[in-house]
Amino acid sequence: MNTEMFDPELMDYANRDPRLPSPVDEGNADLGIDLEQRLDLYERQQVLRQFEKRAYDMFLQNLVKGTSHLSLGMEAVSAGFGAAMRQDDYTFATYRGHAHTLSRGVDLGPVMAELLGRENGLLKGKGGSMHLTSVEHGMMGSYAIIGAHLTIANGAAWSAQIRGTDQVTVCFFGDGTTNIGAFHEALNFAAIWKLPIVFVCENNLYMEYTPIDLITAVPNPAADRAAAYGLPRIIVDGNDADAVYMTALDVIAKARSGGGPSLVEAVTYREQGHSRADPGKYRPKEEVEAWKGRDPIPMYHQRLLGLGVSEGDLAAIQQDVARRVDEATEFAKAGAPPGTEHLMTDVWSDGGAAWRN
Amino acid sequence: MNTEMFDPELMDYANRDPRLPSPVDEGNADLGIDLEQRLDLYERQQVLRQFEKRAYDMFLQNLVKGTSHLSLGMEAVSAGFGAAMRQDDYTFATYRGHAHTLSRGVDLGPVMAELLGRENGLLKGKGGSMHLTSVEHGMMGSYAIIGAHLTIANGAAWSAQIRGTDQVTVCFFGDGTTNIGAFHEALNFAAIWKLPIVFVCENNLYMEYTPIDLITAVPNPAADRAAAYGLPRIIVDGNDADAVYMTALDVIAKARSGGGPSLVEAVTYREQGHSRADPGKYRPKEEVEAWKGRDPIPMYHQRLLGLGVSEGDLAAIQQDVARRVDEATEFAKAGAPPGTEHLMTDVWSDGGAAWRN
Amino acid sequence: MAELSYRDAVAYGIAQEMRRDPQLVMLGEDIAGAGGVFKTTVGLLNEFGPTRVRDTPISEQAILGAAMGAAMTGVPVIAEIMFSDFLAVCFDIVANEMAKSRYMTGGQMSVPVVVRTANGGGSRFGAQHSQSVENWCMMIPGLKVVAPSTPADVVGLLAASIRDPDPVVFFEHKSLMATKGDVPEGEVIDELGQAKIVRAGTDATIVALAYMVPRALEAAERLAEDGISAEVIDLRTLVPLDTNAILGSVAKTSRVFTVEENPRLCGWGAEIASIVAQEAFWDLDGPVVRITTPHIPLPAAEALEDLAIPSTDRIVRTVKENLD
Amino acid sequence: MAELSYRDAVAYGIAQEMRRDPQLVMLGEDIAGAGGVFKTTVGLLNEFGPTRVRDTPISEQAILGAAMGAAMTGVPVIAEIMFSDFLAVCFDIVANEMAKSRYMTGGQMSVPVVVRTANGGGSRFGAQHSQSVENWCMMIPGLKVVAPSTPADVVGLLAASIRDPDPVVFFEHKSLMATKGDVPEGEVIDELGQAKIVRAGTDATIVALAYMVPRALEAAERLAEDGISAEVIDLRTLVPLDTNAILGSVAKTSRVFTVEENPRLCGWGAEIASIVAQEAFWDLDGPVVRITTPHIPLPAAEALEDLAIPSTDRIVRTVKENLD
Ligand SMILES: Cc1ncc(C[n+]2csc(CCOP(=O)(O)OP(=O)(O)O)c2C)c(N)n1
Ligand SMILES: Cc1ncc(C[n+]2csc(CCOP(=O)(O)OP(=O)(O)O)c2C)c(N)n1
Ligand SMILES: [Mg+2]
Ligand SMILES: [Mg+2]
Repeated sequence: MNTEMFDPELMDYANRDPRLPSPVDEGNADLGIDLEQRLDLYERQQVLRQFEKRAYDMFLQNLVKGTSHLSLGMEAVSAGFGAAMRQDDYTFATYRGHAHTLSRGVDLGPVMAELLGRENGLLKGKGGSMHLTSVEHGMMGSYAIIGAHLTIANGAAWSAQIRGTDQVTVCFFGDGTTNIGAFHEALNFAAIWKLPIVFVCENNLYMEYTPIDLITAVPNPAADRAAAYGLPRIIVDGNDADAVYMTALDVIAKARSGGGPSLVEAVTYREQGHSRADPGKYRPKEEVEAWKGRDPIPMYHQRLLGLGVSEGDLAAIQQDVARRVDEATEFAKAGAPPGTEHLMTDVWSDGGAAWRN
Repeated sequence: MNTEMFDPELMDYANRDPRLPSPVDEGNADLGIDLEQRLDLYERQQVLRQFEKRAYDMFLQNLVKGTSHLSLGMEAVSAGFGAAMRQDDYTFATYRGHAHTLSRGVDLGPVMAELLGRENGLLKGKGGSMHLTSVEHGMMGSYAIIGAHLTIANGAAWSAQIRGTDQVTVCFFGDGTTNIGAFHEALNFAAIWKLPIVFVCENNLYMEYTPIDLITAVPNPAADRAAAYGLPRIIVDGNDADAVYMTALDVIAKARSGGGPSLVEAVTYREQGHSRADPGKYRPKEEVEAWKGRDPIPMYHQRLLGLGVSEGDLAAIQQDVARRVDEATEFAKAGAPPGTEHLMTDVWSDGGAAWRN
Repeated sequence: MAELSYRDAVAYGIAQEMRRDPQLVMLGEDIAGAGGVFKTTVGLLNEFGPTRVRDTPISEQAILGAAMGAAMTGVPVIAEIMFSDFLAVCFDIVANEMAKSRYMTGGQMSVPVVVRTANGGGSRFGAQHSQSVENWCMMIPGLKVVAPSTPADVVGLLAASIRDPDPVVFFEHKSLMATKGDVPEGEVIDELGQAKIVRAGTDATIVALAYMVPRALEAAERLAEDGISAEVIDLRTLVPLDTNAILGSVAKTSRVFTVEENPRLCGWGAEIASIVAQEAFWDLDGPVVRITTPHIPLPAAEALEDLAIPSTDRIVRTVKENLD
Repeated sequence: MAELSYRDAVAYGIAQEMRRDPQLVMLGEDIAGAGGVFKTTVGLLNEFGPTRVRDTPISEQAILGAAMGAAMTGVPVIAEIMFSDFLAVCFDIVANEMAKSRYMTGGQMSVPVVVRTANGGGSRFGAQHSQSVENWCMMIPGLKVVAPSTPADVVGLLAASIRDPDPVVFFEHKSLMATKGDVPEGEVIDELGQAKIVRAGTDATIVALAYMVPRALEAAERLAEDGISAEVIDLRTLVPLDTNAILGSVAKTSRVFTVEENPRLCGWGAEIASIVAQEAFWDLDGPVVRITTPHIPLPAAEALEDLAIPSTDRIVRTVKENLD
């Protein structure tokens, strides 16, 4: 047995060289985004952050059963895309989908209630944290098995093409997802049919507990594959809401005008573990610290201050969001567990579950 | 419904612009392959050609049931690789696997008998044309569902790596196969584990009845994706046995010496339909004719004459092969249908099929 | 009435529905330009054009994913998976996505997709192109499962499947493609969940599906010569399942036989046997007997394949032995 | 004797076999560095190193393909598919390749792979991470199927599975991970295809598997209080199936109940019911009764999930009602 072929770093990921963030691109302060839009981006990030921090508290109080995957640290991606999308556009997300759901304007209360498994939850408690969906908001689902939703998102884009609407579909997924077969099928399919779709890889450097670079043949798991589908290479700083927003405007406009699909890689980092059960110890300390120093929200806060917004104005936004999160929490806690009558509904279009006469 | 987005050529593939072969690269006469090797390549191609022509006759006589996929016109690929492989290397092929099986030195008789569904067949008649396998020759199977065998071939390569042998695995597949998920998973996996494997895409321009360029986002379905796995772009003239042989020597040597995987695209053409049932009418006439003009065997025949080999020597080879094919045919025809006792054997390692006590 | 082959009935049935619903589209490998590898979609490209009848790459996950995504945003889709064995390469979309979407979203999502696929043995294609996999789908909550045995049923059940807002897997049997039968003039629409008693009888109930239906009928003919009156039920759809038809018949005959092309373990007949053994136990005069392909991969050679799949002879023999 | 948790028994059992056979390797997502998302492979990387215990990308087809290819060239492999629901993304390799390879090649190919996977509900993970899919594998000829209910069985059946030259799918139940039990000292090897009568009884046979075994046992306790003596069989392996144990028990009790976590249609219990209804019909004093999760996707909320999966109460109630 030839063991020499292995790097000793395979024995302990936490002792690998850290993958550090690039320094802030302060040029992004000059992107020509107007202030109102920026305040909106700020507020969006606050909503995602405060909601998920509360969700985390709920876990700690054992009010959330099952599992749950937070986007803390990654808010700039869904804030930027959410702001750039049109109301009738479609979103597809993964199990890490709280942020993308809220970004489409879904009420906080039913989302929190769903995490708590209550009858007033977004899915009546039947789906749970990993399957957040709100068809009326264009939030076409959160999918918990890696890969499939990229192909399903294509279908929504194809449907818009057939129906002759100019709706755009935006599909979010992680770096780890770029190595599953469905990724490849979906990208090729979107390219040959010139579908109005944007694939957004949120590269947070880890596939669950495994560093993405150890299991991927190219350094940038999405961007370095774009050419295999005849697409341009697009990488964006996923911790900078302005940069994400500008990129989102571009690729969405391209899709909307018949220019076909794009593949965007947004490089970011999750501040906590992969899911509820994970303390995240496989990451070099220095790396975690460095990325915390690049937390998108304080960074954006600083940028707004630099652009002349007052601490008071920002505090007002924060407080307003805090109030909404409190209300959502109350709403959720006040919900009852789903009644037994829900067990046997919603399997079929007739509302029921009968498989026989 | 917006129909403008479609090209009229989608209505009739046979009226599309033909995809013509590139002219012969006569530089290949100078590749420095010695004559003995070239005569071996000639003989190999003769074996494949004559065997499959006979197999085709057997279909016409209704002696082959089921389906069957010929490599007529594509012989240079398996001849070239077959000649470059070492006896203990591994081959993995598709349902279009007669040539690759024979290229490993498997006897013609049992292969023909398998096509005829006889008990003296290579698989006792249990597998049929699409599953030719001869473990003792390193022919590790023909796989009839697109994609899977690329991942399985990785396993054989991994096993060689673990066992510390320097065996190389060569895995053949078609252009159409590059669009299925397993292709992507297999290539990434081979790259990150630096497996001793060569993936050979036989690009015959068609995925069954559909032109490959209409359903693939890049012009060269394999080569244009190599970079997505950190691999170099390799295209070879799949109708020129010398060119294939030289490329095969290179990539096999690389794999054998620990240099990791390669992805080779061999451009070629099948002279007949996709399978037994297919008259192949979806292809522009001019295209079929042009490629017939580039048939690898007459081309190679000419090259050998140019190198001073006599018609008589080549005729002797042809006749010897013809005799072998005749013998194989007799062997096959003399076989009995598999006895009923074979139905319930070979499910389990104990030889039987019992799922209960 | 027009006589159609089972094969032609597929395109005929699809055309009927595509004329009715201009939104309805279809996609699959080699279905457009080539009219399908089983020639079941011949003529559809010409009539409906390449926006509605579309060739795809070999990307079964992308095919069914696209079908699902389009369906849930208002465009009903017929997707072809060339051989039913290939459901395995896209089984995640079938079993984990399409089937569960409505339930998981608390009823928000509707997925009007029909997955058509060529199923079954008898063509000497070997183990990877001959399977009968209706049970792969029957076992998944949220999927409807249809498997017609005649051209008329192909047309009528296709229409019913296409109009059904739930995902339906529609199994077309390879060995029935060349068989012929009358199809009524005008619009043909059938109903899912209705079995047919295709032969009435009093001594035993034989429950069959698809390719096994003609064999069960032949067997019943031969049993009649021996004075055994067999009732033959063509299930036609596995989900919804017409348990009334089965239980009603068993109440009359007191004996039940299933004829299944699938390898034995967990076949649809197991489910039916379990229903009968639970709900019609007191009606039974003797064991519930399953006649199935043995639990083996299908061999390629004619002689072996014929031995594996339940034959008319085997049905006759088994029924006789068990009624003695 | 040492007390081990079911979770720890997995790594314990694997370690026993990796020490014995230096060729044996394993691969899967997050199994090495992290010790598995269910912590079932903790310590193996440290003991056996990264050549033998290897993290992979999210590429289930590549994982099982690599396992199969290595196995058929002389390197036995344990592959992990994190959740059994994900068998759907690599089902082609499982159902069409591993299972059929030996038969299709006329016996040339041997595929000593064990596919380990976390199965079952009770964790409030929702429809895509909670399924009981033993029947997905049981229905495929060429696969052996194992689902232990105790730490000792985990160790012994893992050893038997690893030493078996055929492909085995080994289901580890998520809701049993934290349960504890004694495991004998020294090398532990069990045998596939042997059910266990875990409680003797005379009035009814309750056949259960994995997570349903402790519930069936609890139910039997409670039934005993009401004077009903239930025999409980832990099947342990579905293929090979210990029909002797089942039929022998039914001969004694004359009544049989299955307790299945899977949604109803084509569950393993259907197969068993059909075997009993065919072969033990004359032994039966009453209907064969299946207690299953209803034929629905599993809901996430605690209240609903608990209602869906057969509970001890439901078992007790159903047995009582049916014996009255
Ligand atoms: C097919 C499949 N394999 C494995 C998993 C288990 N799993 C859930 S999340 C995850 C990691 C995904 O990594 P990435 O795509 O980078 O997304 P992230 O969680 O980092 O946002 C894995 C392996 C799954 N859900 N589906
Ligand atoms: C998963 C899967 N989908 C579809 C098929 C049906 N099929 C058999 S061969 C083939 C075309 C393959 O094209 P290519 O890879 O170019 O190989 P070629 O036949 O040209 O050698 C198709 C679609 C299959 N066998 N497996
Ligand atoms: Mg990630
Ligand atoms: Mg081809």
